[in-house]
Amino acid sequence: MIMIELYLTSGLMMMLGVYCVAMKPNLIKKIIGLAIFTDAIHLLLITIGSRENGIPPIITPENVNTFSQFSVDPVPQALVLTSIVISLSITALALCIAIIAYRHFKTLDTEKMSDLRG
Amino acid sequence: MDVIVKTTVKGLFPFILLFGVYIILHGHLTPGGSFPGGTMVVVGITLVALAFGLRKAERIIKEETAHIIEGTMASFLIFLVIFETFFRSVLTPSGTIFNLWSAQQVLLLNVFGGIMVTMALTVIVFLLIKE
Amino acid sequence: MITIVLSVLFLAAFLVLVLKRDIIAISAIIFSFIFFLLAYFSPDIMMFAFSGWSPPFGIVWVLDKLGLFMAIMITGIMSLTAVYSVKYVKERKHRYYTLICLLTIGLIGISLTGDIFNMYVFFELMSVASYALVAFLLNKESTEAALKYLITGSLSSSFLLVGIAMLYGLTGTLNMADMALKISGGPVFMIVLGLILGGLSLKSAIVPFHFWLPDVHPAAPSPVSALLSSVIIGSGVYMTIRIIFTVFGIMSIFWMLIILGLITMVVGGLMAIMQKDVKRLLAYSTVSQVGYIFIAIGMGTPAGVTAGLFHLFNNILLKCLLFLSFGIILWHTGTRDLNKLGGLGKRMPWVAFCFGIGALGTAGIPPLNGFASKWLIYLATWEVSPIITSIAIIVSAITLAYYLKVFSCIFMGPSTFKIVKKTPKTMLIPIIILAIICIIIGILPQIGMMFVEPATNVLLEQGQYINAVLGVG
Amino acid sequence: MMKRNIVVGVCMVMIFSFMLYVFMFPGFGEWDNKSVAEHYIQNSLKETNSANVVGSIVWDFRSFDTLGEETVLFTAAMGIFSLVMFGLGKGEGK
Repeated sequence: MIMIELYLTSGLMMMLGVYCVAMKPNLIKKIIGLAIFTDAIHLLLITIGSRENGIPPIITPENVNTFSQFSVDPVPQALVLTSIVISLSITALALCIAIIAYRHFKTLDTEKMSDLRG
Repeated sequence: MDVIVKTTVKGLFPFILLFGVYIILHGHLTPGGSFPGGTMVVVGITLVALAFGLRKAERIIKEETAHIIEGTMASFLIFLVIFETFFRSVLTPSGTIFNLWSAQQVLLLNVFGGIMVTMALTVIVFLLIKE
Repeated sequence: MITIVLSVLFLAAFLVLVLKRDIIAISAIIFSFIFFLLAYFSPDIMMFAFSGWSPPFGIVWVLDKLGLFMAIMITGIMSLTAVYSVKYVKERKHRYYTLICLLTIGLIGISLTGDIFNMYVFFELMSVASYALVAFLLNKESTEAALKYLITGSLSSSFLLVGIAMLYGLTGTLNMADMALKISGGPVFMIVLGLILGGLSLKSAIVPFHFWLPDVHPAAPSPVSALLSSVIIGSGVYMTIRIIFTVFGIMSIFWMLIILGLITMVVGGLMAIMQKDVKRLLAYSTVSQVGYIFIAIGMGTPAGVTAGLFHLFNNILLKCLLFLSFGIILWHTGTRDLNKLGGLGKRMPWVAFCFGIGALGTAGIPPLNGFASKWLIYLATWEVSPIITSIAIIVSAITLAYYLKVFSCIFMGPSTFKIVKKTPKTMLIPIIILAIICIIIGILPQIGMMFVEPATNVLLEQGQYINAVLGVG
Repeated sequence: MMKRNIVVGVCMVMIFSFMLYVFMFPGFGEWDNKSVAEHYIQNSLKETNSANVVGSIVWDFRSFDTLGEETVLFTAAMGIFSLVMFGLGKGEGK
């Protein structure tokens, strides 16, 4: 079943993302780790909706009648569209706050930040 | 930025814009709707902003007007989505299935969503550049 | 009907910025408060399917007694805080009010949807609005706290999304009632429930993930931290309860929840005693109150669930009262440190009175509402196992200890500050209203029970919820 | 430092082994329990008259999700707008 590899890769990406967020002191790396984690979930969502030799869920004049047997499940794709926008807005906000934090602390290292907070 | 970047951006910008608008308009026929199309348009604008500096990009869309357009477009989108049962009876799907004017509901919402995404992303990009 | 409220709320959020008027946001929130109050007293469960699609295919909002109960609490607290922050926030007021209005939309969305993914979208909307609000003051402390809150918050909501993706994989639908039919309660669903609760426990400040709350509270502006600890934690707790009872329909005694609740209660109480900073102390007391709620809910018996919901109701009121009244003290003196403050009682009698009500209420002193709910919790836990009740009583003694310490430090003793400004009216009225409500519910707990009783049987009769939603479909 | 990565590593491996168990569950992604998706595929063309089924779900069947998502994007723009304008020290940009 092709999907086992995809589930494994999405699991590995999730582990990578959480490791990166938990262990890396640098702030930008944490934000990148978050982005990796959310992309892993998008991969997971798409593999849930996948199907053997399925075709993309666009009805074109040719495949109108054979569409319903082969089409991939469209619902997770709609969920992924929404969650991509949400992860974009979180990353944009995180970067903006990181810029302001850098202006205050002159460093992006979260350990130093918490002792500098004073 | 040096000359090479400027000329390439000058050459590329209209095509990027055209392609983005195409994706938004054909949201209900081809894959990709308001969000991918909107991001493409914004990529074009950021290219101009980076290559020619913010003042040139501001000539295309000033940041305050981007805000105003986004506010009004969002309020319009709200009405369309929340009162959609009413709109559905008004916009009877007349066109044939696969040409441009076929899906009134999805097409209208797609276009307004695309405009709103472009305005929101221009605001975010301009603010981050100004930062 | 609800379309009008929703469009008014959404429009207010967008128009406040365009038209540069704050009154739009405040009036929109108060209008929705009145609407939800009226909607609460209509007999049956109102349902609204968006754009006309019947439940399993379109999104549906279910206005049952529990959801409306939360919506009334949320809009009430938001309108009081919006009035409070008219004077508190001096610069960039329009952006502050747009964010407050968007936060209200997120919270109402969470409490009323009948669709899991829609709940995730509004949960995310609430979190993004609160990240921006926490970082609003832009000083050194608040940016660092906002970053910490943002990273842990978005990590936890991603775990929630993993849980929802798996639920879709297993059941094929996204509608909560439809899903409740298909969930068979096998071991697989326990794992999915564990994941979802792991994601949600951060937002409802359960022990292993409560560390962000004490850092965020001192850094956020007072009205925001009042909202944060009362309504946002309340909606996190509401989501956990809704998912456990309505979607998974687990009625048995939920030992894992009770153990977590116990640890949260004890840790919150102990940490609160050592604090020097008043807001950190209040944050830890919120953590321990959430522990109380989860013990009661974990009982699974009708008495336990009623006690838990009643305590949630009181906790939201009392925490908001405490933070807002301390906000005034902070507004005057500017310091949060306990040993610097002192002797403000004579100068600010009203604030001292309200802070006292809040402090004694959370500690559970008889005439106030905190006592009513804690007494119910003791009764509920007594049937199951007396050990839990004894621990609960000890922790509420500890709460009384550190609240008396705080009260005496701030209000009695030598007066170190001379108060220059007079407390503005708009900041005093919300606290007095909250204090009066707490006293009324304390003296006549039946009023509170009148709200909480129907909410619990919404939770307990899962079947009634399902055929209300799908019966129409 | 060492203790921390062991703890994080162990709990990560544990969580994701549970996840794999859920993925391997027999009826996980199968087509038979996807009645809602089946309905969308069958008559999305008839009801919404749009060829792109995903587009019709996003904008017509579940359009309130997309409205919520646009609001999230708007909040992000508002959040950045409220944080940056002050950051530049240009004072209160009204």
